Amino acid sequence: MHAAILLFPGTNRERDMARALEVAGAPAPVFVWHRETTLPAGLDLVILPGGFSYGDYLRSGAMAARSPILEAVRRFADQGGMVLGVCNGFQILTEAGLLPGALMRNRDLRFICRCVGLRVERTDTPFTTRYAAGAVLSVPVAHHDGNYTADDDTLARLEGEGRVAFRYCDAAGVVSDATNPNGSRGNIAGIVSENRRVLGMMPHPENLVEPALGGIDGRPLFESLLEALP
Amino acid sequence: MSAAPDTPARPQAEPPYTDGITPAVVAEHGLTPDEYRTVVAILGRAPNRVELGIFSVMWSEHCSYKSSKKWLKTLPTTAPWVIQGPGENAGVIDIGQGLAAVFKMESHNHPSYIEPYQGAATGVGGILRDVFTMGARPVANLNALRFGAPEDPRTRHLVSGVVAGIGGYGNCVGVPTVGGEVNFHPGFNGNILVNAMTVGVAPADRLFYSAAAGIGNPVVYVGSRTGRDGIHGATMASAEFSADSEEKRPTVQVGDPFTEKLLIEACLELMATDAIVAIQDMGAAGLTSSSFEMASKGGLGVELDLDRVPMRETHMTPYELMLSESQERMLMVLRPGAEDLARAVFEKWELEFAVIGTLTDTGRMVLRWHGAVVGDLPIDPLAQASPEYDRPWEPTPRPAPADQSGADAVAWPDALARLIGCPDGASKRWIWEQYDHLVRGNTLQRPGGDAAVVRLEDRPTHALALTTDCTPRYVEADPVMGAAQAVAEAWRNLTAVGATPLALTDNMNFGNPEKPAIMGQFVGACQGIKDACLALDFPVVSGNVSLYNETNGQAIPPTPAIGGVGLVEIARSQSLAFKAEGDVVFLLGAPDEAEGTWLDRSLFLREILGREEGPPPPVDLVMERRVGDLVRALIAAGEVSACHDLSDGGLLVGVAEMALAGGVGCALTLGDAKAATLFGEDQNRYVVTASPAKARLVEARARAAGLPARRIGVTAGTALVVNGVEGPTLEALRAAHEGWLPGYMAG
Amino acid sequence: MKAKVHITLKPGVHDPQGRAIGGALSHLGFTGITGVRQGKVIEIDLDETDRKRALEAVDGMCKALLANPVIETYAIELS
Amino acid sequence: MKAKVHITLKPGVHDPQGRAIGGALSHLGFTGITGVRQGKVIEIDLDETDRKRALEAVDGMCKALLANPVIETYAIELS
Ligand SMILES: Nc1ncnc2c1ncn2[C@@H]1O[C@H](COP(=O)(O)OP(=O)(O)O)[C@@H](O)[C@H]1O
Ligand SMILES: [Mg+2]
Repeated sequence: MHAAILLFPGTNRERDMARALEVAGAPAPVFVWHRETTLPAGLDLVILPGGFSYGDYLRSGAMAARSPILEAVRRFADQGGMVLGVCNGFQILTEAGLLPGALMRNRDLRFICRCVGLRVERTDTPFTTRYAAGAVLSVPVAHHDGNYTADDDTLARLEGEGRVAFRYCDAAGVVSDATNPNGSRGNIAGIVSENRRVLGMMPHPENLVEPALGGIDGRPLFESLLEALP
Repeated sequence: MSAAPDTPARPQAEPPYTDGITPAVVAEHGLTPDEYRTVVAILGRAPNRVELGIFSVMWSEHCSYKSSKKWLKTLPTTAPWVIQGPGENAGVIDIGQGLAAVFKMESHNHPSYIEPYQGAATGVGGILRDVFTMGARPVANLNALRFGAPEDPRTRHLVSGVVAGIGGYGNCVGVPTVGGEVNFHPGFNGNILVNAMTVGVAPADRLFYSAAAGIGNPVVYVGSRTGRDGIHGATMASAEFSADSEEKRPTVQVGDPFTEKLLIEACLELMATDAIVAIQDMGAAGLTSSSFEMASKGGLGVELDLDRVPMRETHMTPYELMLSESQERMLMVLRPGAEDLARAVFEKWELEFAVIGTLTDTGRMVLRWHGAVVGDLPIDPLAQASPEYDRPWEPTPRPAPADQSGADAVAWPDALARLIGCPDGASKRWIWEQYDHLVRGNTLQRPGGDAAVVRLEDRPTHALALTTDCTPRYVEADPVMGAAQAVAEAWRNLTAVGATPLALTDNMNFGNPEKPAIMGQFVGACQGIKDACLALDFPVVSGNVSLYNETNGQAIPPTPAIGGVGLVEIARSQSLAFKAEGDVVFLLGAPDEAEGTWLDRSLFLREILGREEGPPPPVDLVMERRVGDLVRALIAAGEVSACHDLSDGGLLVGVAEMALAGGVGCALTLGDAKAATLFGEDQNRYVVTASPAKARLVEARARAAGLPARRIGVTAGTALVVNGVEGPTLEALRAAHEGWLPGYMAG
Repeated sequence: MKAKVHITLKPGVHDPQGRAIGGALSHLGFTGITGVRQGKVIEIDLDETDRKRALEAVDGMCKALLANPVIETYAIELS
Repeated sequence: MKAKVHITLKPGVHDPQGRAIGGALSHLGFTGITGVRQGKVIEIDLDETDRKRALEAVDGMCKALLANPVIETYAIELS
């Protein structure tokens, strides 16, 4: 597996992501600066990690989505390349139009950092094969703008095509307004592209890959990637 | 070096004035008539406005420590593992394998009262800069907060703004905020305290200091542009609040965490080369104090071309440029010829970079504006003549014992539920969930425990243990004992996770030192800190003093906040949560006569009986150390399954916290169920649990240490039971503990 | 020339900030409020002195960065 | 009645957002920009039909919540 982690000014979870790959047994990723116009050759995974690119000023992810490297990411995705965007990475992917919808300010307007319940909606994406169908995870979120929104048509299409990857739920897997930490429509925590090779998600699987950190519920995501991209 | 005219002469009758300066202007600058005479004597002439402004900030309480210096010097600051004590931007200790921990705590009290979001945010920004200036990557933030009474109409707004500001800044720069403490008390109604602490890690052989070196070397400005932010912030931070100061709002500084994040990365990138000779952040008093300190520490002079300073606004004056407190700026001395390398790094990170001056051998600070000299001051005499006062002080009278009548009339289950749900006893989850406490992926113990535990990236078998502590009600009653208690509690919190406490930073928050009673509190607190540091081998390596925390003559309760740092081997650490049913519960360090005895000044006395009376619990520092050493040995040997120190609320509150964290109840068998036994705040006590198989090992180790290990119960069920009487369920306790703060903030 | 770009959420897009402000206002005792929406204004100082060219330029900025067409609409005002 | 509250940073108050937007625009190739500031607009729908009373009410809201007098100024527009 050849992975690249993109760096924007204000990215801050790039090391966490690199360590998660390492813990899962993947080779060390390369880091790519946002001003680059091409991706390294032979890549099979591009990761947009969490952070506050450009301080989240104007709109989260807006300025990063217009950086030169995003054109290269778009071409890479068009050719079937795999892309993972977590938190700010998800925001950048929606701002760049690589995934539909938008991430708005959390419903109660406060930043939230805590473990949330997450139901795995699909295990037939290259990001989730190592999870059991319907598995309920406990994974941290750490965001101010994680409130997923899309218009009704887009939402209907996402649901109809089975492109919701993760939903916020309780420990028993029940999805309800009470288990929605940020007001996201449909309790959506993560979605995939039409070809299921681009995943955007707000929670941080990379922060829960070692027992010492409080759990390993995030690890199967990276193991799935390793399986898909041997 | 100092020429004859610079030698301070004896004060004259009426000093000369120039440049429109009058005695009123001098007073506005916070200088006394005597201090102004000294200025004139040092210069051999009247100062112009720029020079007056410089003296004013350099001699402000905030920069000169003129009231506190004499006493701060008495604090113990050395140990074999101390690399750098007080005097640099932050303290530095050796944490093994070539690594150093760099840390400091700093207040942003007045700005946070005026504009809570920006005040707190820029406080975090400032303390981060103190740490990465030394070459350390910041790895953790903590914060110690004191607010007024919940009923005070401003409190909710202040809590909300301060917490959002701390989170807004720390989250964006990507440094986890892993711990802190919060108190509410009417004594803080007019003056809240916002103390922020940053901890960084650096290679021990690549630390950066502020002493300038190399005559002719370029002086370089990097970071954000200079605007008119917070001009005279440093003098304001040293002035007492009055009713109309809310009107005279100074230009508030707005934090830019995005730029700070870039500045961290750019500085650390350049620090990996050999380009930097010296570096200093522009904190309070901005360009003035940074350039002055660098030159003064290096015994050199400096010339600055102020017109080259990157400016955000038009028509800025030399006076404004020297005094601006715009954030996210640094001053560096570079090795000759390193300008291009440095410029490339800062341009990559899209930050300002400007060569604004050079080092000289004149011992003077010369300021130019488009070629013309607008200020010329001798550095050494100014630094040396910086006032130092031996202010009169009165010891704090020892309070009479409290009236404890009615203590046993309250049923303990009710008292427990109230204590665990009172403002000081309630969970602060609502606060720390607004802080990203996980970023960087090294947070092994999150907020909610005794000390945060943060893994060292470059020594992954080990972690730093971090805590902040102070109990102002103890310090108010007895500054010496109360301050010693704060140090002991920090030491105890580190011990409770299994760490070896190494050093501390302090943040001394007091009222007006010109009042002998307040000065007496400060002197007493220094004494108490000193006693505890010596007894516990726990030196002070950095700190900050915030005086004049008064409104309309009403001073805050004295609050010497202590930030403690320890080192723990991850495999030999412990947390407070009960791990399983059937574990034996031990109490260590309790007095012989009962599990607990001391109700004076306790949380129980205040919250249940409504009395803030009596002396604080005495800290026996010898016993403190013996018990702590035993606890650490028990944890290291893997003989205990949970550990928690006892503080606010005493034994029963501590046990309840362990039960809530683990989701397992507990049945206690105690000598009696009196208030003093259950809620007394006797010091140096810990509760530990052990599996039945290991319980004897605990007893054996305690016996060998000459300390009793009392078996006080067993973990079981889903409620707390004392001597067969069933108390609240965990569910009820959790509702009380977790409910108060969110409920209050929603109100 | 000075341009003001007014950015508002499209009708139908839920507005957490507006909602929260509305809630807070009614909490403070203000009555008779039937809706609150929050938008942005971005003020841009331009060298350009020609209105038409300025309008074109700012419209380009809106499309390229300032507004997110998925959730927002914009209006430009020149002065 | 509809009120629009325009909230802007006081002159001289640092506006990191505006600066960052300006930087991004110039990266995108837009030239001739000499300054960018970001402000807010809050639109409030009111039951009130009397202009004077509406203005008073909204001014009260600005003072109580909407604007931060330490760093912001506001202007009210009714329609
Ligand atoms: N302002 C805060 N920020 C982050 N964590 C906090 C804050 N206040 C309290 N906490 C956390 O809540 C827990 C309990 O705090 P406290 O009651 O002060 O502990 P102790 O009595 O052990 O010193 C600690 O883990 C502490 O770090
Ligand atoms: Mg503790």
